[in-house]
Amino acid sequence: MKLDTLVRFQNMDRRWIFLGMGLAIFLPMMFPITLPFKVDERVQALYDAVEEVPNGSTVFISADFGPSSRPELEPYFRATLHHLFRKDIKIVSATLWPSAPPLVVPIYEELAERYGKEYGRDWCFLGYKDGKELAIKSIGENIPNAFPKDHVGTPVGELEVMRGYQQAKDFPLIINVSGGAPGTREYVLQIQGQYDLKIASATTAVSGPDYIPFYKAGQLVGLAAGMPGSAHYEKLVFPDGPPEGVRLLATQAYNVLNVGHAFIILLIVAGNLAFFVTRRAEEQEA
Amino acid sequence: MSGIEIAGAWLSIFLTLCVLSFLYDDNPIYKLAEHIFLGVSIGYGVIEIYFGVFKPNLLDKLIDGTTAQQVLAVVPLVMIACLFAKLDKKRAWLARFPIAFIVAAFAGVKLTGQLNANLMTQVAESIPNIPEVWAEYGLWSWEADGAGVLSSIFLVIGLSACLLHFYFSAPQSKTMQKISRFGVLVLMLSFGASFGYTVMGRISLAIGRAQEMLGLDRPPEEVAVIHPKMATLICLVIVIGFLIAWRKRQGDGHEPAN
Amino acid sequence: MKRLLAPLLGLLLSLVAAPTLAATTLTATSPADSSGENLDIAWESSDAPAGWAVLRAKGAAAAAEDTWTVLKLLAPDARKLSDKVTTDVWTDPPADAYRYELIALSTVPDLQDVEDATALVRASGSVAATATGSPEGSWFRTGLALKNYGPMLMLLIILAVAGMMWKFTEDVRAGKEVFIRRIPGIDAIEEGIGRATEMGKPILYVPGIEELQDIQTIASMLILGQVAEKVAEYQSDIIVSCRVPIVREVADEVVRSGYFQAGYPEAYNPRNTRFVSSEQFAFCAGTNGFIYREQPATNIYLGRFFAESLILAETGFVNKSIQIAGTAEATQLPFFVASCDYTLIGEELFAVSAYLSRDPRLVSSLKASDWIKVFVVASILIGTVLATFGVPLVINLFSISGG
Amino acid sequence: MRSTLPLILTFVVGLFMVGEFFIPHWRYHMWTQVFLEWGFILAAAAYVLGLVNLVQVNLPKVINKEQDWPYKLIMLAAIATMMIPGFIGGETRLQDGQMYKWLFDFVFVPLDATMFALLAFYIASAAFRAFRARNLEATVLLAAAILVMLARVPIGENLPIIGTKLVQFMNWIMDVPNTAARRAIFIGSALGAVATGLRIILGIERSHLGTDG
Repeated sequence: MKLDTLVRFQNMDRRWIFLGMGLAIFLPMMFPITLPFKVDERVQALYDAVEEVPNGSTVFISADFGPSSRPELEPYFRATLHHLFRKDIKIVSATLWPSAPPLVVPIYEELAERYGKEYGRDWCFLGYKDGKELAIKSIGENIPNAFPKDHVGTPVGELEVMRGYQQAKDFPLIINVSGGAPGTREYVLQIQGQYDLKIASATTAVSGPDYIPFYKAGQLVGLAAGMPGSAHYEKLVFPDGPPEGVRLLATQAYNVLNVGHAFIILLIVAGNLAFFVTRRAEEQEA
Repeated sequence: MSGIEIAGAWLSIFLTLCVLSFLYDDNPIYKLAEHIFLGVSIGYGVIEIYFGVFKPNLLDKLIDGTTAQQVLAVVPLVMIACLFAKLDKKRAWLARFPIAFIVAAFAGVKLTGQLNANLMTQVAESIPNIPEVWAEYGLWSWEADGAGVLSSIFLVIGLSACLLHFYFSAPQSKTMQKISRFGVLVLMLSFGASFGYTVMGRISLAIGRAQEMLGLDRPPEEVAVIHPKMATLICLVIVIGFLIAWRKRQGDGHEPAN
Repeated sequence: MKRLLAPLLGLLLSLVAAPTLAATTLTATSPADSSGENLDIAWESSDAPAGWAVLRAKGAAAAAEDTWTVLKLLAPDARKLSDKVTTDVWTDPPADAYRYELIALSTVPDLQDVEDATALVRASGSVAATATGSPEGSWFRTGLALKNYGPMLMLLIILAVAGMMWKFTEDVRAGKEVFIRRIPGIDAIEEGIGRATEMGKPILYVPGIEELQDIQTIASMLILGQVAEKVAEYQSDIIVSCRVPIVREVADEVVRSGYFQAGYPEAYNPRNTRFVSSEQFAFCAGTNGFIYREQPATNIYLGRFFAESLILAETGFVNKSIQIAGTAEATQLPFFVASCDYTLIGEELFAVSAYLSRDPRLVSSLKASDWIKVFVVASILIGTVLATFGVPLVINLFSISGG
Repeated sequence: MRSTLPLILTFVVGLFMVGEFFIPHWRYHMWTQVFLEWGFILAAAAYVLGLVNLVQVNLPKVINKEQDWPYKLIMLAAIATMMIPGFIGGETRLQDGQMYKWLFDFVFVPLDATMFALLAFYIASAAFRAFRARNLEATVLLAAAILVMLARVPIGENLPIIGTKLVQFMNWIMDVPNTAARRAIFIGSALGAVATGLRIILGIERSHLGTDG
C-alpha cells in the first residue's frame, strides 16, 4: 500500500465515517443477530432493591427523562413498572422534566390497565415541577407543598396512595429514571445524605460513570446505565422471555449496538495502524 | 388515528431526514429545519416558563394569593421593572440590582451546597476501611471486579495525585511533576473509559430514530395506517433529490466543508 | 415514691385500656438539628395487630374543636414514623405541641374516597398508646448530636478561605509575589483572541447551557468579563451565545463593562450577545449555525455543558477554529479533550478569571484553595491510616447528616 | 451609589443564603425559600428580554434583506405559531387534539431527538480522529476507550477465554481509576465554587455589576 493512501486515510472525509456508521446501525436492524449476555452486578442490586420492598408498600418514581433519552430509558421504565405492579407495589410518581409528562403518562396508563391498577389508590402521577434542585429539596422535605395537585388537577390530599407520604424518607425506595440534569446527581447531592434515603437509579450510558462513585459509596442502592442496563433489567424481569403483548426494545437494540461498537473499534485500530506505519516511514526519512 | 396525526407522523419523518442531511453539509433544507426548530423551541420555552413559573409563582399569587403572598410578590415585580430598565439606556444601571440579587443568592446557596456534596461527602467516602476490605476481598478479587486492598490504595493515591495536579500556586518540583503526571494518567484513563461508555448511549439515540423511521416503535395497527417505511423512502428520495439539485446549482467549484 | 406509683399507674391503665395493650409505649421527639417542622414518632409493642394507624391533633391538651388527621396506615412490623407537622409554614406555622394516637388495627380499612377517615380508623381498632411532642427548631446546625463534625468543619473551611484570601492579598500589597503555575489552556485564550484579530474574524463564547444558579455559569460570566476586555483591547468582535435569557442579560452587562474597562465603550454591539433558544438542542443547532455562517476564528466553551459539547466542538473543528473548552462537568470532559485544542479540567475553570486578571485579590483566592486542597489530601491519607487502626475520626470530621 | 448599593445588596443576600445551610430553623428557611423563588421569577421574566433580543437581532436582517433573511422570517413566524396556540390552549395545551401538542409531538420532538442523534455519527468521527497513540497519555485514553467499548457489548463478553476477565477489568476501571478521577474533579470544583462564591459575596468579583459609575 502506498504511504500516500495511508496518510489520506488518516485524514479522510468524515462523511465516509458517517455513512459507515449509518450502515452499522441500519443493517443489523434489518437483519438481527442475538448474543447471550450476563447481568451486571449494579443492575442486579437495583432489581434486588425492588424485590426487598415489601408487597403492598409504596415507592416513589421520579421519571426525569425526555424525548432525547427515551430510547435508552423507556425500556427500563416499562420493565420496572411491570416489576412493581406485578409485586403489588404502589407508585407515587412525579417529574422534574417539562417534556416528560406527555411521554410517561401513556405508559403508566397502559401498564396500570394491564395489571388492573386503579388511579389514586394504587398509583398517582403528580406532574412536572420546575425549580430543579429546589424542587428536589422540596420533594425531600414536603411533597404536598411541591405538588399541591396531581397532573390532572386533583388535590393530593384526595389521593389515597399519598396518605402518610409527605416527604422522600417516607418511601422505602426511590427510583430515579434519570436522563440527565436534574436527575440522580441532584437527588443524591441534595437529599440522599441528608435524609438517608434509599435511591436507585436508571440512567443513560453517558451519566452512568458519573453515578458509579455514588453506587460505590452506598448513596445509590442500584444502578442501571444505558441500553445494557435496560436490557439487563428486562432479562431480570422476564427471565423466560416476554409475555404476550410486551416487546423488549432494549434487548433488541442491545444487539444492534454490537455492530456499532465494532465499527468504531475497527476505525480506531485502523487509524492507529496507518498512523504507526506513516510515522515510522517519516522517522526513517528524517 | 386521524388524518392530522398521520400527516404529523410523515412530517416528523421528513424533518428527521432534513436534520440528517446536515451530515452531508450545511444546506438550505437543513437550514429550513434548523430555523423551524429554533422558532418552535423558543415558543415552547416561553409558553412553558409562563405556565410553569411565571403564572403560578407570580401572577396567581398577586391575583388570588393571601395578603402575605401578595405583599411578597411585589418585590420580584419591582425587580423585574428594574431588569427591564435595561431597554432604556439612561436607566440601564437599575438592572444591576436584580442581577446583584440573583447572582448573590445563587452563589451563596451553591457555596454550601457544593462544599457539602462535592467535598465533604466525597472525602468522607474516599477513606477506605482497609481491614474490612481485606477480610472480605483480600488483596485483589476478580469475582468482585478487582475489589481489594490494592484497589482501595490505588483509589486513595490516584485521588490524591489528581488533586495535587490541580495545585496552582507553587512551581512544580521533580517529585510533584511525577505525582502530577500520574494524576494526569488517571484522569486520561477515566476520560477514555467514559468516552467508550458513552458511545453506546449515542448510538442508542440513532437506533431510536431508526426505530421510528422503520415503524418498529409503534403497534402494528398504527403501522398499517401510517406506512412509516413508505414515508421514509419517499422523504429520503425528496431530500437526496434536493441535495443533488442544490449541489448542481452551486456549481462544481464549491468544495464542501467536511 | 416511684415504687408506690408504678403499680398504681398500672392498675389505672388496666382499668382504662384493654389489658393486652398495656405493653405499648409511644414517643414523639423532635430530631436533632431540625427545622422545627418534624417529629419522630416511635413505639414499642409486643402486640401483633393487623396494622397500625397514627393519628395527630394540634395542641398539648384536648380541646372541643380538636381535628384529628390520619397520618398513615402502617404494616404490623412498623415501629416508627417521621411526621411533618405542616406543609406550609406561611399559612400553617408549626404549633407548640402535637398529640398523637397510635391505633392498633384489628382490620385494615380502605380509606379510598372515605369522607371521615378518622372515624373509620377509630372504628377499625383501638387506641394502643398516646403521646405528646413539641417540634423544636434549631438555630444552629452543629451535627454534634450525631457525632458528625462536618457542618463545623464546613464553617471552618469557609472562614479559613476568606481569612487566607485577606492575608494573601495583604502579602501581595506588601510586595510579596504570588506564583501561579502556567496553565496552557488559559494562555491559549489570549492567543486565540490575537489570532482572531489577525484573521479579522470574530470570537465565539459559549457560557455553557446551565441556568444562572449554577456556579459554573457564574464563573463563566466572570471569565467573560476578562475575555471581553481583551477582545475590546484588540478591537475584535465577540459573539456570546446563550441558552438562558437571564444569563444573556448578565453576559450583556459583563461584556459591556469589559469594553468599558478597555476604554472602548462605544465599540460594544449588544446584538452580538445573543439569546438563541432555551431548549438544549435547538440552542445547539443555532450555535452551530453561528459557527458555520459567521466563521469565528476562536471558539471558547466555558461553563457547564451536556451532550451538545461534542456537536459544538466537532462543528468548530470542521470550521477550523481554535477551540478552548473548560468545564467541571465530568461526563463531557472526554469529548472536549478529544475535539478541542485545549481543555480546562474541573477546578481550572474556576481559576481562569483570577489567572487572566492577575488581580492580587483574585490570585490570593487560588492560593487559599490550594491550601485547602493540601488539607484535603492530608486528611484522606491520614484518615486512611487512622481508619486502618479503627479510628473513624477523619470520617466523622467530614460527615454531614441529619437536618 | 450606583456601584456601592449593588455591592451591599450582594453581600447581604449572599451571606443570608450561606446561612441557609447552617441555620435549619423554619423561620429562617421560609425566607431563603422566598429569596430563591424571587430568583426564579426574575429568571423567568428575562424571557421577555430574550424575545426582545431575538427580534432586535433578526428583524433588521429581514427588513434589510440580509443574507439568509427568509430563514430568519421563518424562525420569527415559527415562534408565533408555537406561542399563539400555547396561550390559547392555556392549561389544556398539552392535551390531545391541541395544536400546541401536535407541534410539540411532530415538530419539536423529532427535531430535538434527531439533533441529539447526530452524536452517534460525530462520536465515531471524533474517535477516529482524536484517538491516535501519539504519547503515553493519548495511548492510555485510547486503550481505555477501546477496552470499555468492547466490554460493554455482548461481543466482548462472549469472547473466548478473556471475555469474563474483560468485563471484570472494565468494571475495575469504572470503579477505581474512574472514581478517583471523578472525585478529584468534584472536590476541585467544590473548592473552586467556594472561592468563586466568596469572591462574589465579598465584592471582589464585580464585573457582572457594570463599571460605568
